Amino acid sequence: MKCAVVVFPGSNCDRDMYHAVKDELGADADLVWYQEANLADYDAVLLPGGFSYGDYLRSGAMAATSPIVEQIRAAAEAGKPVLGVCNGFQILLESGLLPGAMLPNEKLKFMCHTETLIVENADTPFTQQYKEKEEIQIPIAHGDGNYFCDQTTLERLRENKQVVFTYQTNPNGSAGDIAGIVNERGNVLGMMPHPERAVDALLGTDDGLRLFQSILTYWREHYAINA
Amino acid sequence: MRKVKIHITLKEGVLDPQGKAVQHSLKSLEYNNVHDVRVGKYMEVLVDDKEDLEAEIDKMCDQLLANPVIENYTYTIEEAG
Amino acid sequence: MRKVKIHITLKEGVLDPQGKAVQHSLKSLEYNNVHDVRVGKYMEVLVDDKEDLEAEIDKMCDQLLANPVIENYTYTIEEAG
Amino acid sequence: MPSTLEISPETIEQNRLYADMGLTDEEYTSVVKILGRRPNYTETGLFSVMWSEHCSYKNSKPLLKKFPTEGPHVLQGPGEGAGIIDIGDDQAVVFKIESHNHPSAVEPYQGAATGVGGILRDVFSMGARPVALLNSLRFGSLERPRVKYLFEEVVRGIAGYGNCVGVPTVGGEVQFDDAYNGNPLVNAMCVGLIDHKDIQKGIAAGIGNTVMYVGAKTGRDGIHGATFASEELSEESEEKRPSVQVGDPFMEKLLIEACLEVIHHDALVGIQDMGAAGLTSSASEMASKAGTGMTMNLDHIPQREKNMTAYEMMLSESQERMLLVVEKGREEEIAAVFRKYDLEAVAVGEVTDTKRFRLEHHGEVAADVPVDSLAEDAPVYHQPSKIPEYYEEFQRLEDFKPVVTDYTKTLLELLQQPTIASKEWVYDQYDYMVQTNTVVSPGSDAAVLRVRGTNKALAMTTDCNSRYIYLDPEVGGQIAVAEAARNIVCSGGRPLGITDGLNYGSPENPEIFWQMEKSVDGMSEACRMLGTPVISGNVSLYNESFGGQAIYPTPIVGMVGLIEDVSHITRSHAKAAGDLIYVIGE
Ligand SMILES: Nc1ncnc2c1ncn2[C@@H]1O[C@H](COP(=O)(O)OP(=O)(O)O)[C@@H](O)[C@H]1O
Repeated sequence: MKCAVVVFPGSNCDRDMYHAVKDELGADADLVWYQEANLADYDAVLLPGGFSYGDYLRSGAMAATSPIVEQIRAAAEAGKPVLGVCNGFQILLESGLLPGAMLPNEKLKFMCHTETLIVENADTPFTQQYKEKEEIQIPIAHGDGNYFCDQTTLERLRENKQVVFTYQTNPNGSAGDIAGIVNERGNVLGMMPHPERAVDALLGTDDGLRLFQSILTYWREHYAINA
Repeated sequence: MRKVKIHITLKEGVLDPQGKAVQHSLKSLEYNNVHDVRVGKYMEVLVDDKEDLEAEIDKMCDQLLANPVIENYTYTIEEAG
Repeated sequence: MRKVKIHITLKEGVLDPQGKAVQHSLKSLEYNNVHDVRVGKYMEVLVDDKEDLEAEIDKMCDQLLANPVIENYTYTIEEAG
Repeated sequence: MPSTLEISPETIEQNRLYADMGLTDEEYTSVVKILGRRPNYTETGLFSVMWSEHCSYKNSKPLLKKFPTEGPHVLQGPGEGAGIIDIGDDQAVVFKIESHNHPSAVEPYQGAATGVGGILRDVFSMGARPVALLNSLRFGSLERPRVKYLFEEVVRGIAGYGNCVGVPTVGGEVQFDDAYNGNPLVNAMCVGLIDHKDIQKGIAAGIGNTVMYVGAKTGRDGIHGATFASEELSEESEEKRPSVQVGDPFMEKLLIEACLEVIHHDALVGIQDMGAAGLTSSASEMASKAGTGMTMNLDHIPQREKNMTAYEMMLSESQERMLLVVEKGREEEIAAVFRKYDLEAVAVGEVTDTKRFRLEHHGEVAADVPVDSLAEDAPVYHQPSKIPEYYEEFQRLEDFKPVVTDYTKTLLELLQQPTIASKEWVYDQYDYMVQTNTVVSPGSDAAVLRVRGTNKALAMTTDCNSRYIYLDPEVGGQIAVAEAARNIVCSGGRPLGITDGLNYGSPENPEIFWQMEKSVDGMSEACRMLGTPVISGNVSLYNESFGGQAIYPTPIVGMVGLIEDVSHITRSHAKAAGDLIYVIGE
């Protein structure tokens, strides 16, 4: 499996994502500059965290207008796994690949610490290695992680099992305690917590590693034969 | 040249954490007559005039400046001083 | 009840990184007629009317809503709808 | 072009306008002697900033000489952007601390943010990737609304900048005391990692080579206020008010990536950030260090505002700017690297063999002075020193032994002291994990970061108990270094060296100068004993409240240590019930 880690101006978790996939998962990965990327060459697309365009105006808004977004959309439509973490999630929201929007954290402060997440749906390309309702430790680090969507959307997300992760204790005011959601098809995941920061027990937790392993397994089951 | 003054506000029904915080701070400074605060953005954009400027500003707002999921926008166009 | 509409803008000469970034983005979206963008804040404050309301709003702005070192503010007071 | 009516050299002398800019009568006289004529307005400005304490260390130089600065593992001592220490495997650690006290007192968010930005540039201009930030903060009593505001905004500013550029803020300290009511301290430290082969120097070598400007445009940011008081053009005066420096961490992030890419380009000769005194200090120091001269054409300086004068451009402290020297004829190759990051690199001058610093503007010579006179001929003062009365009084006091009757109550009271209480409120706002190397995060004795690809780790801490230093500067100085060393050792590391952030009141007050002298003596002695040379540092003087009350002497120690094996890392928290507790030492 070959992963593209898309680097936008201001991305800053790009190398962390790259190392997680390359060193800890052992998959192939490239850091690809947003203007030079050809995502058709890759099996999975990873949008890292950071402050694309300084998070000026709205987090992820300016990155969401760059031409690479059409390639990301195409990858999603082709059924490839697309993962957006933190700023990557915000970019997916701003570009309409996932429903909803991000507001500033309820307490208006940036926060950085490890949270307990609950795996709400263990039947996605990103979570098959977890058990449903399993509690996992994953760091968060964000200022605008207060997920918002209207009531109808929230109900639809729940009905379709699109809510993949929730916070055990809501840190930021997110609707429905949502920490991560997938699109209807299930191959585009956006999440505020950072699984790439949770791949080595030396740094506190490796509960995020199975998320990447899930992607790899999914790819092996669905695509590796043809590849 | 035109100066476009754009107001971007949160939609009704969208919680406004910033507004809430400001309101709370005002209260603790003993401004007890404040009932509500909403915080939005205000932009001044300097553009060359052209035909259909309004249509272009609408497009800018829809594409980038405002997020239709949570925000509304209004604007006025003035002669740039 | 009154609705106070407050505009807070960066003082002339103060760097506006946000405005610069937005301008740059608009350019890459091929709005080539944009010459400048400045981003500020817009607040709507709902207050009970009182004597000297203006003096009170000035005080609020100076004390909390605006940062007098880098920002200017203006406001209008309207009948709350 | 309507250039502003430049004030004549005669007027500057007659009305002592140089004094408004910070030059003394004697200093002005020596400038006249160096030039063989009266300096014009721009030249007076150049000397005033380069001969300021901030750039010249004119009051602190004699003290700084006392510090041990050498060691077998020191690759770069004080003098460049930051110091460098070998950590084996052809790798080195780069670090420095810097203060941003006065800007933070005026505009705390931007003051703190730009402080972080400045120290980052010091480190990546050496060619190192910044891997960690720390800070050391002092505020007055939290019961004062203004102090509370300063505290909250400073923390927000540090977070806002550090989080955005993606460098983890992994440690620091906060102390609250009435001594800082009118004058908070905001010191920021940056640690970087570098391969020996990538070490850069800020030199303008190679006659004929091109000087290039990269980064944010120059505005009228942070220009010394006094000079505006003497401006005669009243119409624009409101608009021309000295404006606060605003940081743009997004621009900085682009600069970091672009600069770390460009250092691998063989057309690059020298690189330096524009820190205090912006263009003036970076350009003149680069030439002076290389033994060359430099000519710049200010018409080419990217400008954010209209009608900027030579004086304004040279003294502007606009942030996120770098100066490069590039092999002649290869400017385009360098510009292409920056273009990828949407940054413009512009040719603004040339390295000359004249040893002069020459500025042209609108077809005229705006300044022409010997370059070494700016960078090296600043006066050095040996201030008188006097033992303060308070100190003698304290020495006569009996030792105070508190009587504790209710240990629980006293403990709880102690834990509620803002200085002692948990600082989680602070560091929860810092992204201390980005770059995924943080093994020990804030909340322990020292922060520990692994060195990716090796089995090594780095431990780092900032420490200074300024009350001890106030009570006895010499012993207090020793304690500060020793405390830092203990924090490193407790974490499993061997102390390598320190950077020092010297914050004091006015050196012209003999009692304060005594505090400076003695604390530096104490720190030097401890550094010698512990084998931790001082490889970089910063001096911030005149830290006084409006009433003229000086802060406590606050020489902050930033220390970095090496952990040979990640399995040796220890944390400070209790691990399991039933574990034994030992007390070691006296
Ligand atoms: N300004 C700060 N920034 C980041 N971390 C901080 C800051 N202040 C304190 N900390 C962290 O909080 C912990 C406790 O700090 P402090 O109360 O100064 O303890 P100590 O006396 O052990 O140095 C340390 O790990 C320190 O790094």
